[in-house]
Amino acid sequence: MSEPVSFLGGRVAEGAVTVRDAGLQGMITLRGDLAATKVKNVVKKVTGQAIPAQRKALVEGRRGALWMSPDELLLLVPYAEAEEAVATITKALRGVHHLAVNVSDARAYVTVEGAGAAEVMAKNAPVDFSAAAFGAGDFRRSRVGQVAAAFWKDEAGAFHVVSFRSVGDYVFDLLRVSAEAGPVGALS
Amino acid sequence: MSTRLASGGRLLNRGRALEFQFNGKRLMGYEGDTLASALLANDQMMVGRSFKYHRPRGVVASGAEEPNALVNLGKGGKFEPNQRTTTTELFDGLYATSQNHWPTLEFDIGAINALFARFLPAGFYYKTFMTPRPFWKHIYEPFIRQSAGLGKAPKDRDADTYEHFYFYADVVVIGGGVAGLQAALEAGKAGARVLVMEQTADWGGRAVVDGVEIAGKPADDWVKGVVQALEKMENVTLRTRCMGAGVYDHGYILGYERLTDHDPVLQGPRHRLWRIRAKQTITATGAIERPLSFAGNDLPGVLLAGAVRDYLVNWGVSVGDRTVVVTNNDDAYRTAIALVDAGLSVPAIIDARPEGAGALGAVAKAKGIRVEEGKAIAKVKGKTRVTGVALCLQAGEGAVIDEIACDCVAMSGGWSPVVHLWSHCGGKLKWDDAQAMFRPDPARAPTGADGEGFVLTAGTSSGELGTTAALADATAAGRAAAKAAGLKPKTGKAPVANDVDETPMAAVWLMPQGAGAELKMKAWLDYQNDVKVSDVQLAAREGFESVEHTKRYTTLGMATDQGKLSNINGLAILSQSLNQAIPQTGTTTFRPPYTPISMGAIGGSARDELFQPIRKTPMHGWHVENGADFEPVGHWRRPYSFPRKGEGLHDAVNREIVNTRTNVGLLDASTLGKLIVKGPDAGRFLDMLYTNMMSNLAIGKCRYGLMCTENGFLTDDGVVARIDEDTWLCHTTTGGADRIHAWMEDWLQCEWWDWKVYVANVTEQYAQVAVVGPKARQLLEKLGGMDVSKETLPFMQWADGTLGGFPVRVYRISFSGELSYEIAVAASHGRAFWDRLLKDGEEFGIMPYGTEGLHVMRAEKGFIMIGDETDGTVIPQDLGLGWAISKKKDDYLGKRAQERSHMADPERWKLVGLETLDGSVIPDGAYAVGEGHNANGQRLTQGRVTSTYYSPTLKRGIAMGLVHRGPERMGEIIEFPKVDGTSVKARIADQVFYDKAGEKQDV
Amino acid sequence: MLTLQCPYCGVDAEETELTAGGEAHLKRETVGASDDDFEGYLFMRENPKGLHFERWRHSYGCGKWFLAARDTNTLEVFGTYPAQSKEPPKDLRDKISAKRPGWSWREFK
Amino acid sequence: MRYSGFKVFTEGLTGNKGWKPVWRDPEPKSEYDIVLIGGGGHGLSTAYYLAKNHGLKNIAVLEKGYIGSGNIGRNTTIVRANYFLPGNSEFYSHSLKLWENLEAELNYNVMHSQRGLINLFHSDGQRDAFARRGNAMINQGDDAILLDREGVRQHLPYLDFDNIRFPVYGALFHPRGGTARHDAVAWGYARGADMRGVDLIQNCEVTGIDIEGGQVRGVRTSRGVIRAKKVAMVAAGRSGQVAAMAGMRLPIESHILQAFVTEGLKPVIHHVVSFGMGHFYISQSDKGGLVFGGDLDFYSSYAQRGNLPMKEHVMEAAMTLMPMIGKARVLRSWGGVMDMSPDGSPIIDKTHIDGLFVNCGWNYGGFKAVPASGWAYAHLIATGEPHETAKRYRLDRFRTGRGIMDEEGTGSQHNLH
Repeated sequence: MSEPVSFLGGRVAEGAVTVRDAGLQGMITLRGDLAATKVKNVVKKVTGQAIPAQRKALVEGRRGALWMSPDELLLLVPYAEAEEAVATITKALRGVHHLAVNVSDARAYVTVEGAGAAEVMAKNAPVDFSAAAFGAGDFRRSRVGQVAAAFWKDEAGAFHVVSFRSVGDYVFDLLRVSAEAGPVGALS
Repeated sequence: MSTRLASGGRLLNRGRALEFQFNGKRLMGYEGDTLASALLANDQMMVGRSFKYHRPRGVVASGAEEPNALVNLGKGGKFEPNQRTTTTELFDGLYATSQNHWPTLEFDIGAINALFARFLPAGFYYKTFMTPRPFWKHIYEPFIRQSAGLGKAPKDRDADTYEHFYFYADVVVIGGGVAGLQAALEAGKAGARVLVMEQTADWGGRAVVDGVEIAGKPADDWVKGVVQALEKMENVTLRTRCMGAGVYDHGYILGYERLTDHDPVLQGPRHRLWRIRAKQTITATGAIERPLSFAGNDLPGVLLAGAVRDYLVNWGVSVGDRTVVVTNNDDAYRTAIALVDAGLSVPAIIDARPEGAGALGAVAKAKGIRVEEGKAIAKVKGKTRVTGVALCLQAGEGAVIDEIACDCVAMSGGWSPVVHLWSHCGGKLKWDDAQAMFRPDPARAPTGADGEGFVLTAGTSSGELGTTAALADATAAGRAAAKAAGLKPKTGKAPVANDVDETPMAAVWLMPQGAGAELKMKAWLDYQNDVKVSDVQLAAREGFESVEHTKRYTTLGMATDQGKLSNINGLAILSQSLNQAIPQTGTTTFRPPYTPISMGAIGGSARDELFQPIRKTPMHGWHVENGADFEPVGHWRRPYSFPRKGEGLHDAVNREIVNTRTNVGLLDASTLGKLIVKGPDAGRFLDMLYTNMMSNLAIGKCRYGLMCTENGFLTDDGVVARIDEDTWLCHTTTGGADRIHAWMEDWLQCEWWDWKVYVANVTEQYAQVAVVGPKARQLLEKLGGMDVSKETLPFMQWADGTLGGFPVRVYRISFSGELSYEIAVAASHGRAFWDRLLKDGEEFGIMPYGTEGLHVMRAEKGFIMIGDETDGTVIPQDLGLGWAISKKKDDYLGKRAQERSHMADPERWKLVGLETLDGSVIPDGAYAVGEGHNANGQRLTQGRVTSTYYSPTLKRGIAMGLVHRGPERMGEIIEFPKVDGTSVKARIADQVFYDKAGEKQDV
Repeated sequence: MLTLQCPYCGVDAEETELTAGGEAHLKRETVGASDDDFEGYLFMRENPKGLHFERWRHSYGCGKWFLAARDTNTLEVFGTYPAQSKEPPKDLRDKISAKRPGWSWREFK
Repeated sequence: MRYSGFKVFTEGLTGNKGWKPVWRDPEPKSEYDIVLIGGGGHGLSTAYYLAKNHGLKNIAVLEKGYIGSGNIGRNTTIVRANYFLPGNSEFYSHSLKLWENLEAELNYNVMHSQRGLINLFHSDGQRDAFARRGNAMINQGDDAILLDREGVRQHLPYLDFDNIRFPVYGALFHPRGGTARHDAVAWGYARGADMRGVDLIQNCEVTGIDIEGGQVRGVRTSRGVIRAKKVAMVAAGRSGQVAAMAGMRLPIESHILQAFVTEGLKPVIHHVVSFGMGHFYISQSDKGGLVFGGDLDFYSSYAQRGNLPMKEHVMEAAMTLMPMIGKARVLRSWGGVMDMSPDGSPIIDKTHIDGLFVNCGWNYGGFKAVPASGWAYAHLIATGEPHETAKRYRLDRFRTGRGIMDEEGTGSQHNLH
């Protein structure tokens, strides 16, 4: 058994806005009735979080729950725990119609940090990133350039961007180029 | 001559002189100049040549409406043609050359066209150049093409970068004149999120040039005050050098920001395209002055009156020592007065109106200016620049009363509101007879997603030419926009300006009124395209009565300025010719962008590797390091083959195949789609999706399945594995992963939403490696960790376990006909697993193979390939796949379509194998010809090749193809013509060329 | 460029986040259907210049399909609603009636 | 009046006073033998060939706007015959032959320019598909040359051949492909039809089709009732609405196809070039503008205007393929309403109503089809029998599955061609 490596292998682009490979992150796609108590309980159990409200992200370090759609969450756990977490969920939801699958390896995960991070995002996604419209804990699935991506903003104002693994380089470079192009001065 | 005055120029920084080049001449200007003002300051009156007649052309305007003064700018990767000098800010080292002439600007052979003008009227080319036919292609057209265009096309790679920016606002204000600023102020005070875009580098627009006083202070001060107030508001964003380029559906606004054009040493993107979503948009885009149509109105030295005033006030440039002003309205008097106040000579104001002007007329006369009322210009004198004008009665036919020497003519035919942005998305116009202008009709605004209007106009762009009226209009617009955006606007009085009483303008479309043919042939409407009054009248006479017809026939308004100066004058002439009112004629359609914008800006950062994403598998790095020859498969890059040093691609493919069939080969199959389908109704669902049964597949087993569209056509195939009681894993083609996933969601969400099924696309969770060949098992046994024997893991089964310490899922499936294991491992371990296989496989002679090897081996086995054997018109029955169509099921997607009469027709082309008699390879895409010809004299065909390769295994060409009644014609020989005129004969045969019994894969 | 509100995630999504899916409320015809009915289901389209009911998918967002009532000429959007609807919801039909009195589309009025 | 260089010269001498109207502006008569609904390219060519090939005179073309105001006036002017499916191949092949004699035929210069069409491909799979197309074209007697990378380089040296995103593998060269001056085609046919006695009636909108006992009787228009023995619909872009007047539904969806043009430049692109990855093609007009065509906006729309996303894709592709082009500027963008049929091929057929005919579903391909469409439609209307070159363009082909011609292999979906 080898050491797992994230697709971006730790790439970092330092600057006024820094784009960084967030490294390996355990991710579980959970589909089911999000209102069901058993679902609530097991989500709490593996992530320590409640069911997030529509378009919200509840994240604490490497654990969290992201609202993907009315019947889908993306659960965050430490990479090494993903398989075990899936087992836990499957066990807990036996008899309840659901789907829980480990997608940790199917994703690339980067962060965009620093003043101006919002503008870097706004150069690539058709979303209102003004502080008033997109605050800490807000979550959105949209495009980054030409590919699907999901992102949320943390308390420090950094953006966390999750895309499919195979387009990790594309997303990273798009954000890097946007960061290097400098600020617009239109979003705080 | 045209010179720089010792003083004046509100935009100039005389402290910073700039050097620039025009046609090799080194010239000086100042910071704050435009290229146009700097050229005029250096007495460079002639700047270019017109499109058709190569007439001398000089600066006529001072802004975005300029049709004449276009130049080639820069060199190499910075070269840019057709740059408007009037909107090009001067910078140190600017390098410009004039366009559309040979050999020189001053002496241009093309000018000979002007002599033949009478033989080149509008649309003449539709009536000639027809015979003899070959002449068109070889003589006429090349000649016409050579004379095409103005600027040279860029040759070098664009050295600049571009970017996009998404922005969301309550109110977007387009235009930073006093009206735009006032509207923004009102919206801003109401708390709206406001974006103000001004296309030039400076705020204030015309008012600051005309010396208006607003709220008791000079316009300049008032503007500074308002801009400061706006800068203080956190909810307001201000941008200069940012043009409102287009208004699109649902409040989508395009902003074109030019970041480095004014100073190329600046770093960063050259242009930024603002993609704005606004609840309300206010266009405060001002108005454009109209030329007057008199003979010789195209000579260098004839400018718009407002432009002459701009050059004087903004840039301290006097375009002429002696300027004759000709007008049909009071505003042009301001130019005369400004010139005289600057100590320059104005020999006369020629006013077409018998009653002349109001208060400004009195001022002019008081300053001793000769005012000729009810008069007109019969013609302008001069060859390459103005030397004088001939005076006549406006009411007459042009009999010359007097001649006045001058070197500049400042003309004004009245003003037209800039309604382009209002109109882009369907805003309607109404004709204002008193001011002879089309103005926006607020009752018929462009409507948005909610069906309500989302564009307002403010100030002169509404048709309010007086400053006080414009400010009142802007105040109302700002408040209305804020209100419509859901905010509460403030109340209070709008600022008031010191307007003077003006006499109404008089519509003057031709000067003099009774001008004859000779004069009309010299009266220009479209300066750049050389469309004259006589051309429009000819079009009308020939029956091109719709304004669109006239435009397309004469090319009026189709030049780079899109008719900003010419459209209204043109359609007025057309209306006169048709004896109908102007609104009856109507306008042509206003299309975005307002002025041309760079393709680079529209493309943004999506260039080269960022043009479209390249999808990479976990082993991509290894492929690159080992010299893979890649081929694009959708957005993926897959190794086609791994040629070694000095080895040809074809040889490499053959080596990989032979080795796989004799030892063991390795294929990166990670791109294959993998979809988890789970739930109590999953089996039932898959039975509908696939043509065969999947619900009865035993846990632990695999089955090959086909999917059709509702049209019955084969769309995808792959191996399905039953994971547990209510979970299946469906493999799709590489291209099919996302498509089939979406297809499943479509049916689950929109048709069978009560079925309990969830789907997840786990394609990229796994690196999938096919270990293929007689020695595959030995290799896996060497890795160890699980039993891969035939007994525990037979053909068409799967198992979980570990190999060499890697957690894996192993499928015993084969697309090559060999003993084959497809092994899925977590993507993050993919590269390590691949490396391990190669290392441990050395002793077995392992070699990776690429997609071409894959294709050849599957063809040797007669397996079909979606996209090769299918093309959107092929049903499974055509491919002999009836065995994969369940007879038990009463329904599946595509079943009903396959019952359509023609689908069961025995006459269809069906799949067979093809063996060339001489062993050669049939060319790709070859057709088999049949007997006879069709109505059009074309040879009939009876089949075509779908896959064709050289088989290193059989050492001959093999192919599959769709042939008319193919399976019934085994052994028949059909003929495939080749491009070189020869043809290949092939025998119809079984499509399985290798291991017909299928023993090798089942060991 | 259109924006449609996704009824599932509440986003006012712009066109580039969406995939258009053609005419809505089609009844699937299958084995046993007459040639007419099958042709009608798979190929014949209302294609009106004006009010239209159509399918959209928030493909770059939550991935859900939804339905929209839209004017194909003015591009006005009267409303969106879940794909799991046999017919346009009453409040939407009332809203349309207020703006387009006497409208009708296939079997709906 | 016959046009010629000599005529232009003599008119020049006499101040161009002698030019007569290109067509009459007649009042509609109360009855015609044949009424064509739609004064676009196809309607005008149909009228022309009805008069010319079949000697029919009593014909009216009803146009709600001005002649040529539909897609003939807003397309990207490409003329080609590079189809490969039986049914399409003979039709477009016939059309190209008609194009090649159109100036002489009409005594009007439509500036048909056979500068060559080059379809680039960027993968092995695409090469195979284009090879198939090329072979089919050669069998049809049309011209096709499969170019390798170097072959492409000789024709299009300005391309970025080593673009890391989509390397150029080669191209299918169709030397007889090219462009024509779109408005001139409408005007030329209009003039020809008018000279042969056809009434071209502009600003005349059809508001209803009168049918009695399964037989068409005429049309109601904004300029009164017009009776007719035969009524032929040929109003691409509005086909659905016109058919609805006869109580018909069609297998058609209307979508917007956009085009853009840059400022005029000196000649730089000497062919029509189409890019294999994504729907995008380019040519340079005789005025110097670079003319681009893109893909559809994938939702139904009748708003004849451009939109941004597609323009963006096209410009990205252009910048990547032709790196020098970034500083050319887009002058104007517009949109046309396309009749999209399930298989991307047109319909020229009778209807279940006697005397009522339909011509629609031209998808992106209408302009190059103008001559053959008019020729075949005229034949059908005059003789009641489908013309040999168009006999597969049946209205019922989706119902039977017979003769579905899906050139792009998208499997019969309206908005995917």
